[in-house]
Amino acid sequence: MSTLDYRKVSRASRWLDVRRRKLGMWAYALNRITGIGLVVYLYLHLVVLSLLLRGQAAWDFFVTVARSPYVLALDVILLAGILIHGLNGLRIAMTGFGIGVGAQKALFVAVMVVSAVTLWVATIKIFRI
Amino acid sequence: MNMVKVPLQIFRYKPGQAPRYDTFMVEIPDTSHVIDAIDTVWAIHDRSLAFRRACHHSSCGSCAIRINGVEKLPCVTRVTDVWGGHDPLRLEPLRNFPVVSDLVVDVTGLFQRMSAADMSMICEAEAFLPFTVDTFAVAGLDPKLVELPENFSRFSRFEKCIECGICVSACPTMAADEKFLGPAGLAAIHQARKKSNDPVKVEHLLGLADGEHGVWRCHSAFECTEACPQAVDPAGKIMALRRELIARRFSKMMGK
Amino acid sequence: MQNNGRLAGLLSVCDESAKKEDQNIPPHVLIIGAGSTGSATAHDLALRGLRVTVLERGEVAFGTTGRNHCLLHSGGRYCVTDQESAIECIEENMILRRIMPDLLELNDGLFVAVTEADLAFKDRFLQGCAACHIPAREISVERALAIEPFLNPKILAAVQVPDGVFEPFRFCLAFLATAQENGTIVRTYTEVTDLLCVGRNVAGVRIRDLHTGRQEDLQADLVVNAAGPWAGEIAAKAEIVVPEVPTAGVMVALDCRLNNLVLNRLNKPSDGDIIVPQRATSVIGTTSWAVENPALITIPPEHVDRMITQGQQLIPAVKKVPMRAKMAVARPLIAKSGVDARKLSRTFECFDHERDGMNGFVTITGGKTTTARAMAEKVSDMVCRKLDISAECRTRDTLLASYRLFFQRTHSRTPSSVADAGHRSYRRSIFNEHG
Amino acid sequence: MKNPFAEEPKPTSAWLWQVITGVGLVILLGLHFIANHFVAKGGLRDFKEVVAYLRNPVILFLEVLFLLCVTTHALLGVRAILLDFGLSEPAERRMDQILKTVGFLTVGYGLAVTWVVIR
Repeated sequence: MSTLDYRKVSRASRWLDVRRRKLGMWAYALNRITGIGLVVYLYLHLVVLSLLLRGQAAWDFFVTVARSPYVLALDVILLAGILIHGLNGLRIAMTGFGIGVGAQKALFVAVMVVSAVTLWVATIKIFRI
Repeated sequence: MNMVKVPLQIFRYKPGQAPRYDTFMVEIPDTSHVIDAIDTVWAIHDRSLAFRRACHHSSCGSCAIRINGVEKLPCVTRVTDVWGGHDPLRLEPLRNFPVVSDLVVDVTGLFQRMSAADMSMICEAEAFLPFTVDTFAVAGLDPKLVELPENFSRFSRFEKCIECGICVSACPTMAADEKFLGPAGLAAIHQARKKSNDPVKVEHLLGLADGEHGVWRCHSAFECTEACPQAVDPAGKIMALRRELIARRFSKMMGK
Repeated sequence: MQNNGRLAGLLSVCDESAKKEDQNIPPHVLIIGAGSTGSATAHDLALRGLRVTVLERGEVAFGTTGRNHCLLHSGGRYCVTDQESAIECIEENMILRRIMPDLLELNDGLFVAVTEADLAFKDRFLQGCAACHIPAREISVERALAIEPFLNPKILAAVQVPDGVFEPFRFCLAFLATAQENGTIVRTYTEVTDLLCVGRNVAGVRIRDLHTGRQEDLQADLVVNAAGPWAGEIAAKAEIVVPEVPTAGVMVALDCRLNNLVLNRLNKPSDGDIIVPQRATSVIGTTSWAVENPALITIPPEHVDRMITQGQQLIPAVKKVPMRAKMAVARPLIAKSGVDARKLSRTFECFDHERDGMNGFVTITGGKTTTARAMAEKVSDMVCRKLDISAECRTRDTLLASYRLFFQRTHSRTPSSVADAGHRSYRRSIFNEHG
Repeated sequence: MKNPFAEEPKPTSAWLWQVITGVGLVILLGLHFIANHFVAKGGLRDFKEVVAYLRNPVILFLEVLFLLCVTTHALLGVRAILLDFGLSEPAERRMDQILKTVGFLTVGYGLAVTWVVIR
């Protein structure tokens, strides 16, 4: 009997489909998106560090560029990603050890609130420097 | 009894043909459940509509489908609770199963997973009512401890899990990984492990869950627990298994 | 009935059956209906070594069986009014405990007296139980209230009997999975559109596969009509009348479980006098009225209300609990002229249509899911007699296979190739409008 | 038909390592952030400061640990995403090899840069 196996339609992207799904699914999708972003950043960061190999002038030039408000704005986005991924990661680790499983949604809300507050404080600090 | 006219948009697939959606207008009492609407389509409009049903009261688990994209048991879902009153009510088969025909999916994979856990359908019941404390709270009733009758050593119960496949359909990891044991399968392993006193069997059950496609594959989206119509809490069971497996690994490392 | 115009096809069908006899292949029996009767019959005949094919237009337990009350009868319910049924029930109850131990919730049942009239019925009830060999014993009211905290505290007496609870879908799956193990082919979503008759002999059936829409003729040495309330519709295709009264009953499932044991009113069966616990629900039943079309029963709201009011007599908390589901289905009762639907016997009957002048065709109807195995035994005895086969019934002691094997065996029957047919196009397709 | 789910699979520790490195990262990244971007004047160290900073053995140890954690965590994460493409067994094995190689190269590169700087 031939069957329709429409898993193959959107196999690898199913995790992104949060339509009509609950908070836990949003947390999962958000964690992946930030995760992918951070991997990309990690390698960019490593490439940038190669400037250290080119000596003082190259690195110090980069430092000036990095202090421009545009780059600082990108830093805020980066920080947002790190906060969400990091704190949500702690939530996943906790639940994985059987801690707070019943409160996973509340934990996610807490993660987002803490992230938002920290980001706000950090943003002010970043732009004051 | 007020009658309402409800448009149903039903996923149709027959082997060898392209899938499509058919729209039917059914007239049903406003107190109907979604399964009654599907029954009406079958009885009046189209006998070739393939769907499952049996108990009509959330006990057999056969009728599970997606209603407007969300996994539900149509037998206990009132039409008025899911239908906005204008747009057609969209009925589709469960995801993450091969579709055999229309709303009927091949649940072989699910049943194999349940068999692997060797979970029996009958369990020992706690000697108190109720089955779910929450519903009792809603009704304002007290759960009471029950004295077992003289000739009883225990009460028996059917398991909470009705093997409907809703958690499998809701699970984002299940969508990607065909080999994943899945929420139902892992919850079954947990349940069988809880029932068993035999250390060899417990070891085997934990071993089943301890693989790349076992408990570690879960991405903690908690969709299974959200969707489960029987409060089985598969995600909670997966987390409990993780905890036990980690504890076991550490105690082995400590040389026990 | 098809007599003309299809002779060529039928002749080849007959040739085939003649050939089979030559090669000493066991006869082929077609069973119409995969409810409890059809499933148990398939199991029985397969054990006796026959080739069996089960045809069902929906899923297993799609009709009456699926929506039954899930009560594994002790027989107590009928021990005064219908002792024939009661004896069948207690015998089968004990057999099912042996052959499907994993599929029964065995917490017993209580018959409780709520009114003085109920109390006056108690002695007749106990005598009836004794006469039918139903192990019944009276327990004190305090004891009953201790086991069942939500039971009406005003009850006057309670009798404990070996009632139980099963789950109809898996009940059938277990029988069918075992039959499949013994070579039976189960074809669900396969509608019988016609009986193929050669002279005064049913030689096969014409079917439509509802998955593919394809029509097909199947040869049979004998056709068993186990279509429940639709048995009359099937028999009519051979111009045979089955005296059936499809009689509907309403059941109401509550949003939580209020009882441990099955609770019955200690009286003659009447509306809303039983509450069967199942999984997370308690199911109140039932009413009884004759219906025209068993495929589409509209639930009369007053019947639902009656369930709720009557249910409160047993468990007052019923009114506090929200309703989870309500369902109605037609029982295939056997008609007796001038008898009211509630009073019709719940026993079963086996019709050999040879007496209607049509050979190779039998109907099994009536009965209850609890007695499905006994019905299967009786019809299988008749089938074997008619096919001149001597084989004993072995279903009394054969442990059933796991119901979980059913879908695996059904879907792997034909080699499956996973098709992606038009998986992209379905999103764009134009919706076909109907009715 | 054999039940493909009835056999015990090979145990895996990937998830556990993901959690261990993840928790490590939260701590180390916190330190990294504070030390490099909040304590440092102007949010970034200039070349001389970087060299001086990395020559502190405690800092060096923490930064190397950070490099190991972040690489492991990132690549295990990438692996989890890749697994969702429903890879075949050989493809899975090849993926593991590739990711391991990438991991070693990344760590090697990071160590090399550090070595050149503090030399």
